[in-house]
Order: sequence, then structure tokens, then C-alpha cells
Amino acid sequence: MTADISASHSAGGVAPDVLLGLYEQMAVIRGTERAAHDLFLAGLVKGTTHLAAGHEAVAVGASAALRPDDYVFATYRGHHHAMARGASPAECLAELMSKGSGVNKAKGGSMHLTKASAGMLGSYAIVGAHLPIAAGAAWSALLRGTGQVAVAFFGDGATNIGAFHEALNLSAVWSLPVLFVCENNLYMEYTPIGSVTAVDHPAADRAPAYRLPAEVIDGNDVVAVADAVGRAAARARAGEGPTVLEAMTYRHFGHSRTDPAKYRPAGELDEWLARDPLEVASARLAVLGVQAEEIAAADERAARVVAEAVAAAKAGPGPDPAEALSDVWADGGATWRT
Amino acid sequence: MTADISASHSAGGVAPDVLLGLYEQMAVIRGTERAAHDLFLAGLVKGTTHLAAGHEAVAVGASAALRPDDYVFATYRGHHHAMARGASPAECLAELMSKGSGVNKAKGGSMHLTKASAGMLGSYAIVGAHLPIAAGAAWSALLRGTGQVAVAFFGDGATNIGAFHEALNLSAVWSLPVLFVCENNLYMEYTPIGSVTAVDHPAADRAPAYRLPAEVIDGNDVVAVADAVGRAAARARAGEGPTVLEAMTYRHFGHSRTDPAKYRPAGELDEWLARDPLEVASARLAVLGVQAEEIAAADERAARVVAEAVAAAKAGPGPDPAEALSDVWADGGATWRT
Amino acid sequence: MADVITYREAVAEGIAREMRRDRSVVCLGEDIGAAGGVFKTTEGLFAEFGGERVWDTPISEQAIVGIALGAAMTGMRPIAEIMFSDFLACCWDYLANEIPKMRYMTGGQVTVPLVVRTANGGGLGFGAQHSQSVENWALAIPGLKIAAPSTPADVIGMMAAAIRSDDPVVFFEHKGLMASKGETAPPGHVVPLGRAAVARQGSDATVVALASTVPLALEAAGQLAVEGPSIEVIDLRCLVPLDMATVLASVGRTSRLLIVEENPYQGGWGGTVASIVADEGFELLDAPIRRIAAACVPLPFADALEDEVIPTTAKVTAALRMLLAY
Amino acid sequence: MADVITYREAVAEGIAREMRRDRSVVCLGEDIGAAGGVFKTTEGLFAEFGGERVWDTPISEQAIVGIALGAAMTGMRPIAEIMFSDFLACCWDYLANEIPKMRYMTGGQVTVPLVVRTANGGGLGFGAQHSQSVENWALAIPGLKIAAPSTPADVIGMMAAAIRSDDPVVFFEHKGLMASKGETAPPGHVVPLGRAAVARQGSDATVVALASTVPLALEAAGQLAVEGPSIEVIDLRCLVPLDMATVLASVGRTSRLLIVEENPYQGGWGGTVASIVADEGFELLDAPIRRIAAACVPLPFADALEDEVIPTTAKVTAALRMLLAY
Ligand SMILES: Cc1ncc(C[n+]2csc(CCOP(=O)(O)OP(=O)(O)O)c2C)c(N)n1
Ligand SMILES: Cc1ncc(C[n+]2csc(CCOP(=O)(O)OP(=O)(O)O)c2C)c(N)n1
Ligand SMILES: [Mg+2]
Ligand SMILES: [Mg+2]
Repeated sequence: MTADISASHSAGGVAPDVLLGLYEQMAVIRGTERAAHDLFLAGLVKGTTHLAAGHEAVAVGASAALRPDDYVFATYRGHHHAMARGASPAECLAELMSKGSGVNKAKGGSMHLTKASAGMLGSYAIVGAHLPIAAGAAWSALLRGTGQVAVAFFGDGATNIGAFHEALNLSAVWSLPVLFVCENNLYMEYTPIGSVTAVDHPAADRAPAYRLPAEVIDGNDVVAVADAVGRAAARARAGEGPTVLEAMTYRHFGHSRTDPAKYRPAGELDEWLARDPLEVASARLAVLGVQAEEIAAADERAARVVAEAVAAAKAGPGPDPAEALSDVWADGGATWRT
Repeated sequence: MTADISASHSAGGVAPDVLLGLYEQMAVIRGTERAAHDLFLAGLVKGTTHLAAGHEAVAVGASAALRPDDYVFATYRGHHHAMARGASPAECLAELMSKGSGVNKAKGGSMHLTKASAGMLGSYAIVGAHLPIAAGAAWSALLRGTGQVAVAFFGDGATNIGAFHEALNLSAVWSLPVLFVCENNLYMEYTPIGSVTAVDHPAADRAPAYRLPAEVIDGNDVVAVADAVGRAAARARAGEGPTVLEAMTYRHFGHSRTDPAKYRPAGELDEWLARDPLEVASARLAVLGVQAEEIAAADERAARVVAEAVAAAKAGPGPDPAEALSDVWADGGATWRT
Repeated sequence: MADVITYREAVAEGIAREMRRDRSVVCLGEDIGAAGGVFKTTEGLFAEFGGERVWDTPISEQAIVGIALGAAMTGMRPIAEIMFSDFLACCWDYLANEIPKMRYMTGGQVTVPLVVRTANGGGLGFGAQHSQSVENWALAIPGLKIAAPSTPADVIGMMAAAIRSDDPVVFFEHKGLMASKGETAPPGHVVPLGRAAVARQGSDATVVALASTVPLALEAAGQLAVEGPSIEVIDLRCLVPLDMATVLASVGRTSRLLIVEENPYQGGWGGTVASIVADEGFELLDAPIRRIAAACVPLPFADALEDEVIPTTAKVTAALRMLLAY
Repeated sequence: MADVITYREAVAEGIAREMRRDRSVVCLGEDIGAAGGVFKTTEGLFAEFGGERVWDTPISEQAIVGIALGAAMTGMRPIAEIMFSDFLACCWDYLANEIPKMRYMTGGQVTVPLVVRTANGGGLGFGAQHSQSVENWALAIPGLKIAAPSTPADVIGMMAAAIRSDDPVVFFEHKGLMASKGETAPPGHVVPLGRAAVARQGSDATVVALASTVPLALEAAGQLAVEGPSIEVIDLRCLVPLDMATVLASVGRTSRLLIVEENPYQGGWGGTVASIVADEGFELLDAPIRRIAAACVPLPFADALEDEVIPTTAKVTAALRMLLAY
């Protein structure tokens, strides 16, 4: 798919079938997030969740523009990235449901979904911490001469923590093949980002402080995201260093768990729902001549995938208690003394 | 002196006697730094020193423009700030020489000179750590409504650490009365700052990332420093928030201890010696009509002060061993258990 | 009977009482204002005291505690919230190198009356980066006072002591206890830092516990009491000052010591307590000193796995049985 | 006789040996390149391996270890230098929350073969923020291996083991030992992590020491030997894996244990060692377990004050005399 979209771009537009595929991917993610929400309310998901419904276009658009061997680093709000990179909805939901069949063997949980075999190198629950780590994967790619890029996705709130600053400066100085993609959804938890940040675009407006190129993009338009990420990745692979992208988007649910998001001004959610990434893609599909039935069929396929994933996750085994004491060390164990 | 210099500025120039006073202050600091260097070589100063010879104009110029109740925070290279704010050369040298008569009772050492009674709230040896602390003093001034400002002096190297970023953003958002004054001496230890920083002016070029005003100033011209600090302090007191100043300067000695500074390109030191803050001030004095004899007299007075300080510091008592176990807690003690 | 209050409510109540009596007390942290904090432990403060005294911050842990330090040095009594104690790692330089050393390295010139509050501990399925019990991190740093209350009344009383303290205090609020209820504290209630509480008297063995492990120890003691053995439970309440007098006196009576900690065994605070008893209380002991602590692994997500790792009543009971049988 | 080498030189030698055999080993840190590091512990590496493998960084401790982590996850074996161990506090999130938990919380998907090297310890008059011994900070974090060699040969052998380890290792190089000399290590010398060394055999008491306190313990043992008592000195070499088998076996022979640590008593690593012995070795003991550690204060600047705070040979000797007289 990667090759397809870039090809279609250079051809001056996205091929309808490619875009329909992206649409379906987003629909699967949306459905899985809804399912996660329902499962949480039903008491089947413990701990916490941070749902990415609304953010799908960022993950799917970026993944479409990346190589399979590229590296992706996400936050605790990372279900969409895990799935966009190839973790199955079933193994993600199983992880949320504390199943041994979870993608992290129920040792990580919602905030730490990881699919290393697909280059999805983790979800990080300490805000901003993964930006230097992503830079490190990029450094490694440079040292090994593989042409891989690393992408760090992070929230608007992450732009005020020190690790952001250190990562951007060092990546710029070393000209690392890393993309810093901010998912600006206007809020850090319950606080509007504008009230705690000195600039309007917390990521893009800071890029000049590191002499980096930046772009503010429509994070709800999967094509716009794929396009921008594709260009930034190409620059990175060409040795031209990092790019900062700030994707404007919105989360449909509250911050986490059962947050009712009362801090949002009336009408704001509706405005954004009108620009739902699925709607935006639908509209693009219509323009490209894709029939409503084809879109409905994609919706149905996605719904089926989600339903099967829920069933599979529910049916999964509980974690093996022995797992509690494994995987600390590379030898598989947890022995710290003789 | 504070009032004088601002008055003279608004009058469109510095009064000769005021400038001569600043010159003499700088000469005292220079002499004290030279003495510290010699005492280190003689084995009378233990641990380490980071001499500020060459940076005098930043400290003296800033102090001249500040109120006595303003707060100053410096780095491990902070002798000049301690003295400019009123710590005596004798108590500073005594501290370096591990004397009980040291300004920190020999518990701090060269890197931690502090004179709280003069608003000199410490020298910090973890790069960048004091920027948020200075912001806190500014916040406190705001909360107490005192009109005080806080000034953080830091090196060019400090601009790449996370605390810099966090401090500037929060200070900007809260519009705190704090000045961030970078002493850009071109090097972080042995590495040219340009080789590890993405922008040319590591402090000033980043101010826009926090929507802060910035100025690059001649850090070897005591008048230029006083002028810029005076204006920034006035803005801060007027509720207009922080300012970033980047003072270009140069250290005459190596980074610390006996560093021969071989990493400097040939001729660089000489170029800067030609712009020695004392020379710059001398030249300005000459223009103002101050006679060479008056300057020589100031030099002599300064030399006498330094000689007396060295003698006094040498004569000071060693530290009371009981001091090792005092001053952890506000009750004066160090008891952590019953 | 006195009013009942939750541990969570006690935090806000404890802060509010001090804010009413001392205008120099101010709060800062992420989402602590109108939102009332993610654990609702600052609920009502913004409404009562306003934005002049309750400040929302960006996600900037270093700035939060750094600013609190600067304010404390210059006449204020700030209370900084670090949302989860795991995030203390993001501002550890301030906790390890700045705050606790300020007074000492300036030769006593500077006083640092601040409180860093933080939600601590596991048991809620928050995973490896949101579940740690890290009082032991603070214990490694001379110059910090360390409070970790286990009851609502102690939360209020120790909060008062912490805020009034002229020394920096790290105040650990246990996430697993937030919903627990207890008597509220009478007006003016202050629990001096550094006094352990004998939460249950007993004569056959001493259990030393802290925060979340206090209810575990009490439950275990209750279970064993049915069978006969009488267990003394000491709630340390603080790690610094550390009330070893109470611990040693108890061991003097019982001759047996079990320490129950939520932090990992390696580097846990119980090591310090055990080593003092193994030295100064050596002759009091009739049995080995036992420690029940978390396994030396990161905290796993699934409840079933987390239970394997952190102390449970069953593990405490089993350890006590072994100790009593020695 | 074998060649003599300083501890400082051994660091660079140990790194160089591994860089020669494995191209995936790369170094990064502040001033480590052409300048050779502020302690000259990377001297010669830049000249031999060039800027492609020895990278100078800005003052960005979080970026340094964060980048090392990302590189380690993707096929490299980075060695990150944190100039003074006190500065680990500036990147503690990576040491506490990221590096050690990565493998576990991903269910074993990710391997983290990295080394964080750092100059540790006091005794040089560098003051409160440049003198701490912080191996105990790392001990509080499951998932980190902890090396702290005391001799040049061990530096080389343990550096080899650390770099070859597929687990993250924090490697403490003691500032006070930098100038000390000892035999160099033969080619291919590897000292497996987690094996303590019996630095001196003895039968009357066991001293457990680490890094700088090893020479103190040996000196004290030497002084006492003149008077008769025979002291066994164990150089732990690592805190994780912790070789308690060697310690317990020694205490089994001597019945007396003194632990000598440079970190403060409160929260010190000796607490963990003592508590294990007080539990598993309880019946072996004929005397209280003693710990000589730093006083619970920040490190003062003046030599005369620093000597009051950190362990000295005199303090070790005095403690041993008391223990032997018990
Ligand atoms: C260092 C740190 N501080 C605070 C938190 C608590 N926290 C979790 S998510 C969050 C808000 C993050 O906002 P943003 O970066 O915009 O991401 P979003 O949740 O909107 O996707 C906060 C404060 C954290 N996880 N890590
Ligand atoms: C967090 C931290 N990292 C590294 C150091 C070691 N160090 C001390 S001074 C220094 C260079 C600082 O350069 P700069 O900020 O330009 O100040 P200058 O010494 O030139 O005045 C370094 C790296 C430190 N003290 N703190
Ligand atoms: Mg956000
Ligand atoms: Mg500099």
C-alpha cells in the first residue's frame, strides 16, 4: 500500500481503491475504539484507556506513506497507530482485556501497545519521553545505513516538556531521519493547550527554534496526512533531516476512561464531527467516483472485523501467572540475585 | 548605584563617576578571579573552579540595573555574580579555600556561591536547573506584589537542556517578571556551542518559540548590558513578562581548573582580549573625559581590595567539623530518625 | 460518631484548611484548577481560592517543581502536584539535587518550605509507568521529609504538618486508598511528621507497614487473631523522619519483625528499617527479619499479574505464619 | 609482571576493545570526542574510531540516554556517557521508567543492549551536586544491571560484559579511583556481571564493599591483621545481579558482617544486603549487622567536612573493632 499511495500522489491524486482501503482501515480503528469504550463501560477493560476515535487519519495516513521497515513510536493514546502498523484489532482488544493473547501478553495494557515485528516500537505513557527514543531509532538507521525513518507521534501537550526540546535540537544537529508528528487535538487532558502554551501552534511554531521545516496539516484528512508524511519521509531519507508536522485533529471521546469532557465549549465537538476523518475520506471517495454502496460495503467489512475481534479477544485465555516474573532480562527471566 | 545608572541612562548617557565605579567593580572581580586561579595552582583551592574572567561586564552591568531586592541566580561559573551582588571577595575566596569564614561556610564551594541577604540566591552546578527556580522567584514576586524581578544567568550550553524550554514556556504563559540572560561565551566546556546547537544564537533565536522578546547584546560592554537589563527589568516590572538577553562574551581562562583550552582556534583569545570588558569600559571612560590617572587609581584600589581579600581568606579559620552535620533542616540539624 | 470522609476528599480538605489560615500557601500542577485534578484531590480549591492561588500548568514537571522551589525560597509556601509519582522521574533533578541540598550547600542561608504532592502506588491496573510506589526513591535523598499517610484523618493532619514545615516534604497519596473512608479530623488537627502510629496492638510479632500496606497488615492481623496470635501493626506514616524508636520498642515486646512494602524488594525502604533493627535491635530478635515487598520486576498491567507482584493480604498472612512458627 | 594501567585508562581500553570487535558499539556523550571526556575516560577513542562511532552531544541528558535507548532497540549497542552520576537525575525518567521496563512491558518484544557509563562518587571536593554515589538509585529500579568496579582489570572485564550484555547496564566509574593503578587485563578478559570477588580472605569478620569502599576495607583489614584479626573483604562488583551467595557463604564462615557503602545510610544499598542476611543468614550471625555509610546529609565541599560525612579507613577500622569485640 505504501508504494501505491506515493505512486498515486506523484500521479497527482490518490487512486480510488487505495483511498477506499485507507477508509476501511480507519473504519476498523473507529469500530475497535468504540468497542474498547463499550468494553470499558462493561467492566471488561481494567485500568484506563485513551481512545483515538477522531485521530484515525493521522495514523492511517502516516502508515500509508511509510515503509514497512520504518519505525513508529506512539503515546498512551496509541491504539490507532498500533493497528495502522499492523497489530490486529483482536490482539489489541485482548491486551486491553488483560488476556494472555494480548499483543503485549497483558503486561503492557492500553497505554503500551507494541508491535515490534511491524516496526511499531511502542506506546509511551510518560508524556514526551519517546521523542528522544524515536530520534535514537533514526540515529540507528543512519548508522546502519538502511534508509529507514522513525516517526514520533505525540500530543500538543507534549510540546512543553523538556524531552521535546532536547529531541528536536539533537535530531536537527545530527540531521536524523526522524519525523515529529504532533496530533494537536486542542487539549492536554482537561486543559486547553492554548492556555498553557506560549505559541498558537505548539509544535510547528517551535520548529524554527531548531531550524527545522514545519507544516500545519489537516489531521482529519487521510490524504493530506499521507502526503505530508510522504514528503517529510522522503526528505529524511535523502539526508535532509527531521521535519515537524502538526496535524490538527480532535478526539471524539473524553481524555480517558469515562471522562465526559465537560470542559469543552458547547458545539465544539459537533464542529469537529462534521469533519470526522471518515466523512472527509467519504467525501473524497465520492469525488473520485466511488459509489456509496462500495463505501457501505467497506463499513460492513470493518464492522465484521471488529465484531470478530471482540469475540476473539473475549475468548482469549487469561494471562499465565508465571508471566509476572518473566521478560525482565533478555534471558527471559527476572532473577536479580543469587 | 542602581538608581544612578538608570537616571544617567534616561539622561542619554552614563555619568562618568558611575561608570568609573562599575569599572572598579569589574577590576575587583578580575583581580579576584586571577587570585583564585593562582590559589588553585598553589593547591590552596580544592575541588574545582570555573573562572569568569572576561564575563565581568555581564554581572556588573546587570547588577547596576537591578534593585537591591531583586533576585539573581547564577551557574557554577558565578563568582562574578556573587561579587557584583555584594558578596565580598574575601568571603568568596574563603569559600574556595574551604574556610569556615566562606560565604557558604565551606559547605558549598566555588560552584555554589550564595549570598541570600543580597538577593543572590545561589550558584547552580546542574546546567539549566536554575532557570525554573528563577522563574519561581519571579512568580513569588508576582504573588506578593513586590515589583521585584528575578534574573537567571546561564551559559550558551544550557540552552539545549529541557529545563530551559520548560522555564521559558511557563514564564511566558504566566507573564512572569523574570529575565533570562545567556552568557554566550561560544563554548560548552570544550565543545563549540555551534556544533551542538541548531541555531546561531542559542538563546535569542529560541525566544520566538515562547513568543518572548529577545536581544543579542555586547556582553563585554558594561553599559550595553546595564542598558538592556534595565529595559527588560522595567518591562517585567510593568507586567509585560520575561525577556531573553543573549550577551556575547568570552572566558579568558579555560573551562575549569587547569584546562589549557587547546580546543580554541589560534588568535581567538587575542581577538577577545582586545575587547576585554575592562578595556571597553576604559575606552568609554576616556570618551567621557575621565583621566587615565583616575582609572589607574581605580585599578590600584581594586588591587588593594583583592590583596586584602586574599590575606583575609588565607587567615580564615578552617571549617568547624560539626558543620558537616548541620543545616540539613530548618531547625539547624540533620536528624533523620529517632 | 465523627463525620466520615474519603481519603481523596481528605487531601483537598487538608489543603483547604491550610490555605484558609495562611495566604502564602499556593498550589500548582497539571489540571488541578477548575478540573479538580485527575484524582479529584484538589476538588473545590479553585472554586474557593481562585486562580490567584490555584494555578494550572503545562506538562512541564521540571518547571512545576523548579518554580515551586524558587517560590519557596522567596517567601511562599507552594504545594506542587506531580500527577503520578512515576513522573517524579521527569523532575528528579529537583528532588534529588536542588530541593534537598539547597539549605545545606548554602550554609543555611535558604529555607525551602514546600510540599510536592503525588499520587503513588499500584493495584489499579495502570501498568508499569503509572503504578509505582516510590517513597524509597525519596528515601535515598537526604534532605527530604517523606509523608505517606494511610487514613483520611492522617492525610489531613499530616498535610497540615507538611505545609507548615519549613523543610521540603514529599507527600505520597496512595491511589489504592483514594476511595477508602474514615473519620475526618477535628479542626486544627496536626499530626507531627516522624511519629509512627501503632495501628493495632499485639504481642507475638510486629508488622511495619506504610500507606497501602497498612490495611493489608491490619487485615492479616485480624485474620490471624481468630486463630490466636496477636500481631502488632505499626503504621510508619513517614519515612523521614523515621520513627525507629516506635519500631524498636515494638520489636522489644514481640521479638519478631515483618516489614511490608509496596516498592520492589531491591532498594526498598524496608532494607533501611531491617538493617537498623539487625544492628541496634539484634538482641531483641527471636527470628529472622522478613520483608514482603513487590517482586523485582516492573509492574504488569493485568490484575492477575499485578497481584503476583505486589503484596497481598495472603502473602502477609503466610509470612506471619512462618515467622510465628520459627 | 603484567602491565600496569590506571583505572581511568582502563575505561577507555575496555571500551576500545569492544569497539574493535563489534561495529555496532557506538559512544555518545558530552565532550567525549576529540576532548576525550572530562575524566579522560574516552581518550583515544575518537582518534581510533572517528566521528562515526564517537559522537559529541549537546548538554541534553534526556536526549543522550533516550537516543541510546532508541538505538539499542533497533540493532545498535550504544554506550552513553553521563558525565557525573549526579546528572542521572536529569534523565531519570529514562533510567527509571523507560529503559528498565521496555522489555517487560512489551511482553518481551524489545531488547535493550545499552550501557550508561557515569563518573560516580565523592572524596574530591566537588560539592553536593558532583560527588554523590548513586548506585543505590539504580538499585531501586528493577530491570537495570548495575556494575561498579574497583580495579582497572575489573573495569576492563566488566566493561566487556556490560557491552556484550543484551540487558541495560549502568556502569559506575568511581572518580576517586580514576588515578589508581593496577594490573591490566589479558586480551579477551570478561568478568561476568553478578559475581562478587573475595578481595581478601579472612575468618573473623566479613566486610562487604563496593567500588571506592573496597580499598578502604582492604586497608582496614590490613591494619587489623597486624593486631591479629583476620578480615574477609568481599568486593560486590555488581549490585544487580547481586551475589548474595558469596556474601552468605562468607558470613557463614565469619559470623560477623560489616557493610561499607559510600551512599547515605538512608536508602543505601547496604540495607538490601543487610536485610537479606538478617533473613536468610539470621542463624549464621554472632553479632549485629553493621553498616558504615555516608551520613544522611548532602555532600559538603571542604575536604575536612567531606571526611566527616563519607566512609574512611578509620571509620571502618573502628566499626570492625566493635564488631569483633561483640
Ligand atoms: C510526564 C507526564 N506528565 C503528565 C502525564 C499525565 N498525562 C497523561 S496524558 C496527559 C495530557 C497529554 O496531552 P496531549 O499531549 O495533548 O495528548 P492527548 O492526550 O491530547 O492525545 C497528561 C497530562 C503523563 N502521562 N506524563
Ligand atoms: C546537567 C549537566 N550536564 C553536564 C554538566 C557538566 N558541565 C558543567 S559546565 C558544562 C558546560 C556548560 O557550558 P555553558 O552553559 O556554555 O556555560 P559556560 O561553562 O560556558 O559558562 C558542562 C557540560 C552539568 N554540570 N550539568
Ligand atoms: Mg492533546
Ligand atoms: Mg559557554
